[in-house]
Order: sequence, then C-alpha cells, then structure tokens
Amino acid sequence: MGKRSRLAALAAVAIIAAACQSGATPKPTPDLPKEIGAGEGALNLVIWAGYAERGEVYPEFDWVTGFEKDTGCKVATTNMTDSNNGVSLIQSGAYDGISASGDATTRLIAGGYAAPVNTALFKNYANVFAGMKDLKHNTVDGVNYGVPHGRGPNLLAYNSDVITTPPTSWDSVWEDGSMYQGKISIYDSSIYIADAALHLMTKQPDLKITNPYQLNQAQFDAAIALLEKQKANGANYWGSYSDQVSQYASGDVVTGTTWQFQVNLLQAEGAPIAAVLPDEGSTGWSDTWMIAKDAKNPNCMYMWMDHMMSAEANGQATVFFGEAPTSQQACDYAETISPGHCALTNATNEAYYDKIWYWSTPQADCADADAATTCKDQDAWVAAWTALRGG
Amino acid sequence: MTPEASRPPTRGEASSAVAAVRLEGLVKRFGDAGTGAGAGTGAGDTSGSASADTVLAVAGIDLDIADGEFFSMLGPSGSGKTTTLRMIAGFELPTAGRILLHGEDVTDRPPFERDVNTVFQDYALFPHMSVADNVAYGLVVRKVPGPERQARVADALRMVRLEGYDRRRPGQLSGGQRQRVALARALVNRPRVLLLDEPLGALDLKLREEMQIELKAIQQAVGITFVYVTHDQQEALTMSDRLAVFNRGRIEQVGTPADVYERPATRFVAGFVGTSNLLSGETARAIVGGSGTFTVRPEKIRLAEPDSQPAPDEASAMGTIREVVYLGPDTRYIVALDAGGELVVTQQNIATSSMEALSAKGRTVRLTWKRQHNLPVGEE
Amino acid sequence: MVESRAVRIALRVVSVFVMTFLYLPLVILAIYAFNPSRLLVWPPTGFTLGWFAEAANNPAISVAVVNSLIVGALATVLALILGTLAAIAVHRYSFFGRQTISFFLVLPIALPGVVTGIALRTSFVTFGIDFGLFTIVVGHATFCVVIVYNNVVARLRRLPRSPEEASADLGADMWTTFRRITFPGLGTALLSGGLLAFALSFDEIIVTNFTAGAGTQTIPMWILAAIQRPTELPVVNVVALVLVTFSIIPVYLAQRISGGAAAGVSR
Amino acid sequence: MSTPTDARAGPGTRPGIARRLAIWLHPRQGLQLRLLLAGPLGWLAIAYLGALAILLLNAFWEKDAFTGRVEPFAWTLNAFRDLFGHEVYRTVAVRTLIMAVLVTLTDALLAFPIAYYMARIATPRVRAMLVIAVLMPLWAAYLVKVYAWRTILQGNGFMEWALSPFGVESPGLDEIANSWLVLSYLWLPYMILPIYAGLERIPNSLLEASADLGAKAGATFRRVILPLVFPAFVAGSIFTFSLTLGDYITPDLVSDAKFIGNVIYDNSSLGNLPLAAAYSLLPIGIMTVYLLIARRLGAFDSL
Repeated sequence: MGKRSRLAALAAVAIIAAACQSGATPKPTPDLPKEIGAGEGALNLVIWAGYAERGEVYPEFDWVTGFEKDTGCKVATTNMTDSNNGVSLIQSGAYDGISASGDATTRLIAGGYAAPVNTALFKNYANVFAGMKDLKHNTVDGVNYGVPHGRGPNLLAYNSDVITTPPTSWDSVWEDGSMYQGKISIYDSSIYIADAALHLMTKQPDLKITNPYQLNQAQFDAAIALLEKQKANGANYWGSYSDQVSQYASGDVVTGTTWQFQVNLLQAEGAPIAAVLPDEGSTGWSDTWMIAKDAKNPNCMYMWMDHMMSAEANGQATVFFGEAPTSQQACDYAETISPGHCALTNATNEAYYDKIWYWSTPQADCADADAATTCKDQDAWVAAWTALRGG
Repeated sequence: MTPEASRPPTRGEASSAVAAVRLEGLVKRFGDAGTGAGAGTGAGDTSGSASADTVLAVAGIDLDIADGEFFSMLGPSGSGKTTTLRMIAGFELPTAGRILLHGEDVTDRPPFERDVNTVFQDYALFPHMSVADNVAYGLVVRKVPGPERQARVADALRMVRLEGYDRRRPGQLSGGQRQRVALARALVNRPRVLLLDEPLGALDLKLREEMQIELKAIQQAVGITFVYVTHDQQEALTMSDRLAVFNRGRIEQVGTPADVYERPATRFVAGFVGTSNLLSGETARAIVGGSGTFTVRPEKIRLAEPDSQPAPDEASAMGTIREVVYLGPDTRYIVALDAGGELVVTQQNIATSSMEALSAKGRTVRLTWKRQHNLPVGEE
Repeated sequence: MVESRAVRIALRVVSVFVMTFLYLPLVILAIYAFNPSRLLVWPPTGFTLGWFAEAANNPAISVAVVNSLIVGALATVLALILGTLAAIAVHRYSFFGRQTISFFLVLPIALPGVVTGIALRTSFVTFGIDFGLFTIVVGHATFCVVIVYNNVVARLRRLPRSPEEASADLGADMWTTFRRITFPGLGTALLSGGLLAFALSFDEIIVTNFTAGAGTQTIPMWILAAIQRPTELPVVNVVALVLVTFSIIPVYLAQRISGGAAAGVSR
Repeated sequence: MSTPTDARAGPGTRPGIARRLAIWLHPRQGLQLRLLLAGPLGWLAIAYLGALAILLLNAFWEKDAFTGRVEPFAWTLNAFRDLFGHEVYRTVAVRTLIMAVLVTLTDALLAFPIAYYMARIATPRVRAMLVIAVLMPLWAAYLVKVYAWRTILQGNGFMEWALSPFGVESPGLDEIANSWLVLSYLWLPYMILPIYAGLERIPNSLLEASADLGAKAGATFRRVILPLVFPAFVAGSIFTFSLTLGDYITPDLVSDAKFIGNVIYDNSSLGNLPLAAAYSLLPIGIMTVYLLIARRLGAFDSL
C-alpha cells in the first residue's frame, strides 16, 4: 500500500516535470526523474563503514556535515557487514540508497530493488573517468543503476615487525606456514571463497579456473578444501573492520586479507602494519551508489550521489578509505590532503585493475566459462561458508 | 445462658411485615465453567486447576430474616453460611434463586447498589488509609458533604470507643481495635442490614466475650438488622434473636437459641449445638423405652449412687465412669453405659474437690435425668 | 542457625569470589574510560578526562539516549496497561484456557530475541509498515508485557481480595474501587515492574536491531555500531561507565520500593 | 441515628454513566473477562503470535537464489531440505544445546552459594547491599558487559597481563570457551535472584525441625533445602537456558564459534529468510518443551 502510493507520487512528479519541460526529447525510460526536487530532510543509507564520515574519527575527514547543511538532508547510516547483508538491508525497504559493491549491484538490479538513475541530473557526473562509467555491474542495456564511488583491491596486510621482508604472494595466507599458524586474519564472508579460487588459478592450473566467481563443482570443492585447510591452520575471521583492527593491534594476528582502510587506521595509531598487492593479483571491488526503488527520500539521495562525485567529497572519502577516486578533480583534491594518493591507488592505471577480480555474484549460469556445465550459485556459496564457519 | 438469648424473637417481626432479608431457593455452585467465568474466591477457592469439579456450596436455601433482628448463621466451615452471606452482600452471584432486601429483588445487583454493609472476617481495612479515612470511605464515595461526613465519622468512632485514633493507620492498631474500625466503617453508612462474617474469629477468648456483649449492645442501640455468621455455637446462642444451623449447603433448623438448643430438629443440630449425647437403637429402647434417637444435654444428667432409686418422672441408666476431666467450675465425666454407648455428664463442683472428682474414675454409677429432658431427634 | 562455621566461611569466600567476577569487567571498563590511548591495551598508559568531553560533544549519543528514553517510556506504558489487564483477568477469573494464556504471555521472553526480531521485521516488511520508533516500541512491548504481568500477578496473589469487596460494599463502583483500592495496592508492584520493563527496553539490542528504522538509533544500537569503529572505543568506555553508574538509580529505587527480595528477578 | 437510608442517592437522581455501566457489567462476568483480555490477548495474537506465524510461513516459501526475493505462497520445502542436507546445522544445534546446558549448570553452581549466603547468613544490611549489588549488573547494558569482556580477553588485554607471570598467553577472541565464560557471566544474576528468593521463602523452623529430627547438615540440605529450592532453579534456568539458546551477539563478539542464533541471524541478514525461518523452528520447539516441563516443575510460580 505504502509502496504503491509512493510510486504513484514519483510517477506524478515525473509527469509534472515532463509537462513543465515543454519540447523535451522523449526518453526511452519514461519513469526517470527529470530534475532533482527539494530535499525531503532525511537520508537513510546502507554503507560500507567509513563511506560517510562526519569528523568523529578525525575532524579533517567530514563530508557529511557540509552536505547536511547545504541540502537539509539529515544523513543516517547503517554499516553492512558484507554485500549479502547490504542486499538484505535494502530489501527491508527502510533505506534510500546503498554503496553497493559489484556482487550486490547485480542482485539489487535483478531483484528490482534498485531504481535506474538519470545521470544527466548530476553536475559532477561529467568529470568521472570514462573507465568508471557504464560498467557492466551497474549498467543494464545502457540504463545506469547508480554512480561510482571508488574502487580498490583486497590487500595482503602484514605486521612489519614480524614479517620484515614485504611478501609478494598470498602463500603466507594459504600455504602451510607454521610461522603464522593461528595468526592469519580472514574476511568473514562467502565472497571470500573467490580468494581461494584465485589462489588456485595459479597454484592448480589443471583445475582450469578462469573466473573465481564462476566455479563448477570440482573447482568449488577444491576452493572449499583450501579454505578448510586454512581454517585448520588457525584462521581468525573478521566480520567488522574493527575486529581486524583490534586483532592486529593486540598482536593476535600478523597477516591476512584486508582493506586499505584498516591499514590506514592502524598506521595512524602507530601500529607496525603494512599492506601490499601480491603479484598474482587479488579480488577487489568497485562500489556504486544506488538509489532504492521505493526510496522515501529520492531527492536527497540524488543530491547525495552528486555530492559523492564532487571533488571534495570523493577526494576525502577515497583518501579516508584508501581507495581510488573516480575523477581527476577528486584526485587533485585528494593530493592536497594525502600527497601521492592517486598514484598509490592507481586511480587511472587500468592495467593495474586488470589484475583485480571485482566482487560479483556467483550464478548457476557460468556463461563466461563453459556453457555445458553449471556453476555453484550464491546460495551454494553462502551455505558452504556457513558450513565452513559453523562446523 | 444469657437472658437475651432466651427472649422470644418477636421484635423484628412485629415492626415490619416485609422481611429485611428474604432468600428464595438460593443455590450456589462453584467452578461452574458454563458461563465462562466465575469469581475466583470464596468457599470453594478455585485457585487450583481451572476446570476443577464443581462444588455445590449452597444447595437451596429459603429464609426470612425480620427487620431489626439479630440473626445468626451457624455451622461448621464449608457448610455454606459464608457463601450465603456473600450472596446477600452481592460478592457472589447465585447460580439459582432470588435475594430480596426489604421486598426488593437485588439478585443481580452489584454490592455497591445494595443497602447492606459488611464487617469482614479479616476486617478488610484499607491499609493505605488512616482510620478516619477508612471510616469515611463509604460517605466519600457517596459524596456526602464534608461537614456532615466528619460529624458522622466522629459519631461512629465514638460509638466503637475509638475517639482519638482517627489519624492512625490500620497497621498500628490491635486486633480488637481493627475490628471496631471495621464495625464503625460499616455502621457509619447506616445500612438497613449489617452483615458480619465471623467478625470475632481472630480475637482471643476474653476479648471475644467482651465484644460479643458490645456488639449486641450496639445492635440494640442502632436497631439495624444484623446477619451474623459464626461457627461458634456459644457465640450464636449468646447473641442471636434467632439462628439458622447450616450443614452441607442446607439449613437444618431455624429458631430461637432455646429452640435449637433444647429441641434440636436433627441429629446434626443436636451434635453441633452443644455436646451430642445421643441414645439410639437398643440402648434407647432399654433406657428411654421408645424407639428412635434421643438426646440428653450433659448438664441435665445427675450422677447418683448405684443403689439409689430414680424418681418416677426420671429416666435412669447404669454405667462405669471411664474418664474424668476436671474443668475448674465443672467436672466432665464420660460414662460407659451398661446398655451400650456413652453419655457425657457435667456436674458443677459445688461441693466436690478436684481430688474427689478425679478419684471417681472407674466407679460404677447410676445416671438419672428428668424424662422431659430426653428429646427425640429427627433422623437425617 | 543450622550452618556450621566451616560452611559459613566457605560460603563467604565463594560469595566474595562471585561478586569479584560480577564486577571485575565493569571496573576495568571504568578504568579504560580514563585511558588516553585509543587502543585498549592493558595496563593503561595514563590518565585523561578528554573522552568525557568527546562523548558530551557527540550529538549522535544524545540523540540515541533520547530515543532510548522515549522508546522505554512508551513500551513501559503499553506494558503496564496490557500486563495489568492480563494479570487481573488471569488472577481474578477462572476460565477455560487460563493456564494457556499465562503460558503464551511468557513466550516472548523465553523464545530467543533473534526469532522475535526476525518475525517482527518480516511482518513489518510484509505489511509495508515503516520502520521507526513505533516499530521499536512494538518489539519491546512484546516482552515488557510479561515483566509487568509477572509482577502484578505476584502482587495480586498476596493481596487479600476483601478490601476491594469492602469498597464495593461501601458503595464504590468498580472504577472507583480500582482507582482508590486496587491501584494503590498494586502501586509498588506496578512501579517495580515498570522500572524493570523500562530497564530491559533501555538495554535491549537484539530485537531492536531488527525493528529499528534506518534513521533511528537507540543507545545500545549506537554502542554496537561504535564497537565496530575502533576509533570510537574510548568514547564507548565513557558511555558504558555513565550508563552503569546511572543504573544505580533505578536499582536503588526498585529496592526501596519492593523492600526486599526479588524485585528484578524476571526478565 | 436517623433514618437508615439517607446516605443513598434518592430515587429521582440518575447515577452517572460510568456507574450505570458498572451496574450493567456486574452480573456479566464473562463479558468483563472478555473486555479485560481483549487488549492483552489481541496484542499478543497480533504483535507476537501473528508475527511468528508470518515468519514460519516464510520457511515454506520459495526464494530466488540470485536476488534473495521471497515469493509468497510459492510453497516449497527447500529450506528444510537445506537444513537436513547440511551437517553444519546439526553440529551448530548440538553445540548450542551443550552450551546452554553448560552455562545453566555453571550459573547454578555459582549462584547457589552466594544466594544461600544472602538469604540465610548475611545480616539484613549486608543482604540489602548484596541484592543491589547483584541487581546492578543485571541492569547495566548488556552490550557494555560483552564489550568489557572483549577488552579483557583480547591480546594485550587484562587477562594476558594478569596471567603472563604464569606463562599463560591471552586466549584471544576466537575460543569457544570465551562464549561459555561470558554467557555464564551475563546470565548469572538471573540465576542468583530466583534462588535467593526461593531460599528466603524457606522458614528457618523447617531446617530446625529437620535438624531436630536428627538429620545431619548434609541430609537437611539434600532432603529439605534442595527440593524446596528446586523450582527456583528451574525458573532461573529458563533465563540462562533460553538466553544462551538465542544469543548471537555475544558469540560473535567474543568467539569464533557459531550458535543457533548466529545461523538464524546470518541467514536473515544475508538474504536467506526461508532458511532462517525454518531454523527458527528449532529454538521455538526446544523452548516450548522446556517451558512445558518447567511449568510442570512449578517454576512459573518462582519467576
């Protein structure tokens, strides 16, 4: 009932907007908003922790307070623990938007939970790197379902007091190394199965894994077996990034998979933690701000999406999280607070990102690999992860 | 026996033709789940399982209580007397039958719409109110104006001799004082009928005897109909104009104290009111010379030497003293009759010492009593 | 006294041990609240009051506290009304299914909060009810009703029936009797039941997690979120210390009111 | 005294509407009961049982593997097939049950001595202080306590500092024993208070009578105290058992082991609602049986 009336209101807004713009060319998707109306006064977001800072951690990182002042949209955020959690939160209908990674975007689009966006309404969209536009995880048939936030790889972190030579491969995480037994830090999400598959791509070529997100039964079983071995070697799992920060700070772990964000936090506190992208590459993410289909505050969400592409906000956010900005303007701004940021994150280095397997949703239909076989789907991945962690 | 108890019960009946309280075919069954609900207190407390077997607490009662009468309901616990009282007050709804107060049918009326007031066994004083507030409660809820209310509260407290206690809380009073507050709280409303549910039950013997006299005096002073529930036969006999003896939800006998004591209608009444000295069957035929059951009150029997001759108007029986109980002013002898059975005999210790009395055990005696004192008792 | 000297000494020793066990974590938290380092490493490295200032200046905390107070108050009022009605019905009337009702009333507190939470969330989504303070209140009231119910039923069992009858007998109708006699008699039971219900609501996180809207945060939600932000841990310590300290007030009140035993037994 | 009826309202004055309603309701006991129960039962049925029913329906509905969308009224037993198909759900259930029993026993063992001390040995002053002292952690925020244990248990924390002289390392935050320790800690007051109340209800004369009849202290304890306080144990165990059975935050924050609550929470928050709903049937079933037994043992009167 509520949903329908909101949709009706949206449609009405669109029709009135269209009527006002006399002589406008007809668009293929008539329900796209034609302009950003007045802010509704509130904005409820599902975010990756650290994507909406208001200066509580470090006063200099604050791209929310100004937005609230300018637009009157009061921002409330909920952290997702992983993409699965983000999808579930959006499904509750309580949120206006989400900073979704690629494995969430496709599901939200297919499930009808995300609305198409009219990128023409964003004054900052023109500046976005061409390579970050119209990506296949957020664009379907030329219709955009969001705007980019930033991208980055999952890194290998290590305690530089314990591991004095910077590692160049993921072996310390996967292979039997009694040195780090019980001190490995692992991301607690089903999507991490892809990291095992990635490792197998180089270690066991005979498995013929071509895409770590499209695994047939044999490949999948091998990945799970590898994860079981890792668990037996004493993996510590982190669900929230603060778990991991305290693990490293307390010395409970010395190496493992991480985001640049945690490394930044730990280094700021003087902890001897460093991170590298190993030679064999890594999994990673390219995040998209999406608007929920039944958003209660669509105008505020549009304003937020535009804001997050601005030089100032995107520069701050990507520096804070340690990921690549989405425009040259953002890069320039980022350099003023963190010199060398864009080079460090390879913001314009597409070759670097070719080594990165962006998170995407495992599907039964593994079109890229082999038409004859079916792959393990999302449910199978989650069930396997539950079995691994719960068993 | 007090003089009041033997007075004929004509007062109330003379003053009004309409009964103050009239009960017609009154029945109360507890645990009756048929209507889906029933109050959860009273004789058959249903705090146990919800669909317990039903209990027939009152099994059909017809009764008229005259205006101005001091009427007692006497019976053992569980005999239905308290339930009957609670139905008159309106705390229980009868399963069947009618209740009329001064000719008006009040069967379905709530307690607060009935011109009766109750003195509860546990006094039911409001613990969070002072004595004066307790007494004033009925006047307050009926919106009696302040000055009149204060005057009447003062009057009522004076009547129960509790002047100066008005500021106290019930918790600071003795049992006797609480009892008086409860009485004042009921009387201050000037009900036409006052119901008293074993009001003296919690008091010690001496206080109870004092209060009995006081209650009777108050009743005569205010002229209100008193319906008094007790299981103490002595109390009922002392105070009542008339009394009803309850047993198993029914009334066994209604009458003046003298009627009930001296002419018990049933075996149960004979046993419950006074000591049951019953002669029946062969024994009765041998001693009294008639068939049926007879009773003889213990104080009517004389102990005599075995070889003495009974007078012509006397019955007599031979027996052996089995037990002697010395009671101070009296001595009680339990005599095993040669003809079978036992009789209890009480004798005043006018000329006997305790030594003499106690040494009587085992002695053979002749019991004699006036024939007019062995009364036939109806069988149940 | 039946207990031998040795038994008494042993009991005293065990009691001291248990009390230490109960309080040690709270004491350590209190110490951390004054520790200047952002990372919680024992032993503390110094002394500062800075985190208190930071906590006081954080608007999210005060908003969350106000939300918790509102939710607690509304859930308590709802629980007081519904719990008292149910208690009176179950205690004062005998009817078929009485036992079943008291059984079902206990369910919300005996079944895991995660089940209650998901059930409510699913229902809200199904019926298109917008999440917010209202939905949190609904979630909390489900188990707060039981608390009040238990307290009131226990009191009714001890209260004699006769004062109410006396009131009716003296001419007061059922409303007057409730207002002047029953309600004062239940007074302290309602107060301690209400306090406990409020405390549980104020402390509740599991059900809240599922029934809170996007823009609504209670203080436990804030803590849970803040625990996941390592940089805010020192402020969490301060909030924790303040919460624990303030909880002395309701505990003391409940204790004074009930004058003993098990004012707060049931959850 | 004047005429006996002057306190009554005269026949001409009509009583107020509230009073007339009261009069009308008086003989209608069934209606009174229905009015009293309408609110609480309506609430229970709609807000609680209704919600549970909807959740359980979800257990039988189809879910899209890719988008996670639940298709109402598309009946399937897939969720149950998954539950029975994977051993992990059995492992987790058994682990949780064992933990619930362990925590309950631990709390019973810890609670009895202090409850006994409070009820029967401490002076009234000390007793009042102890009751407050036991109640206070009960009111202090749940999360705060879990979080406090995190700071104690983690590396470089208090535990490591206190135990390092003995050459013991910090247990870290992934031991299942942490859950046992912290859950026992959290629910301990819920066990102490009913037992304390139960012990306090035992009159001294009973124990004296037992001693008088020749029972040694041990026999009095076994044959008089324990049977009388047993319902209180069961009442306390309802809390320790059910709270352990359903908790997911504590196991998540202080250890790495998954319990029933975690599996339900994870599946609901990761988008497999039918599986979460199906698995919810397990704790619901266990607690219903537990409550029925507890009620039979007289625990409800000790709540």
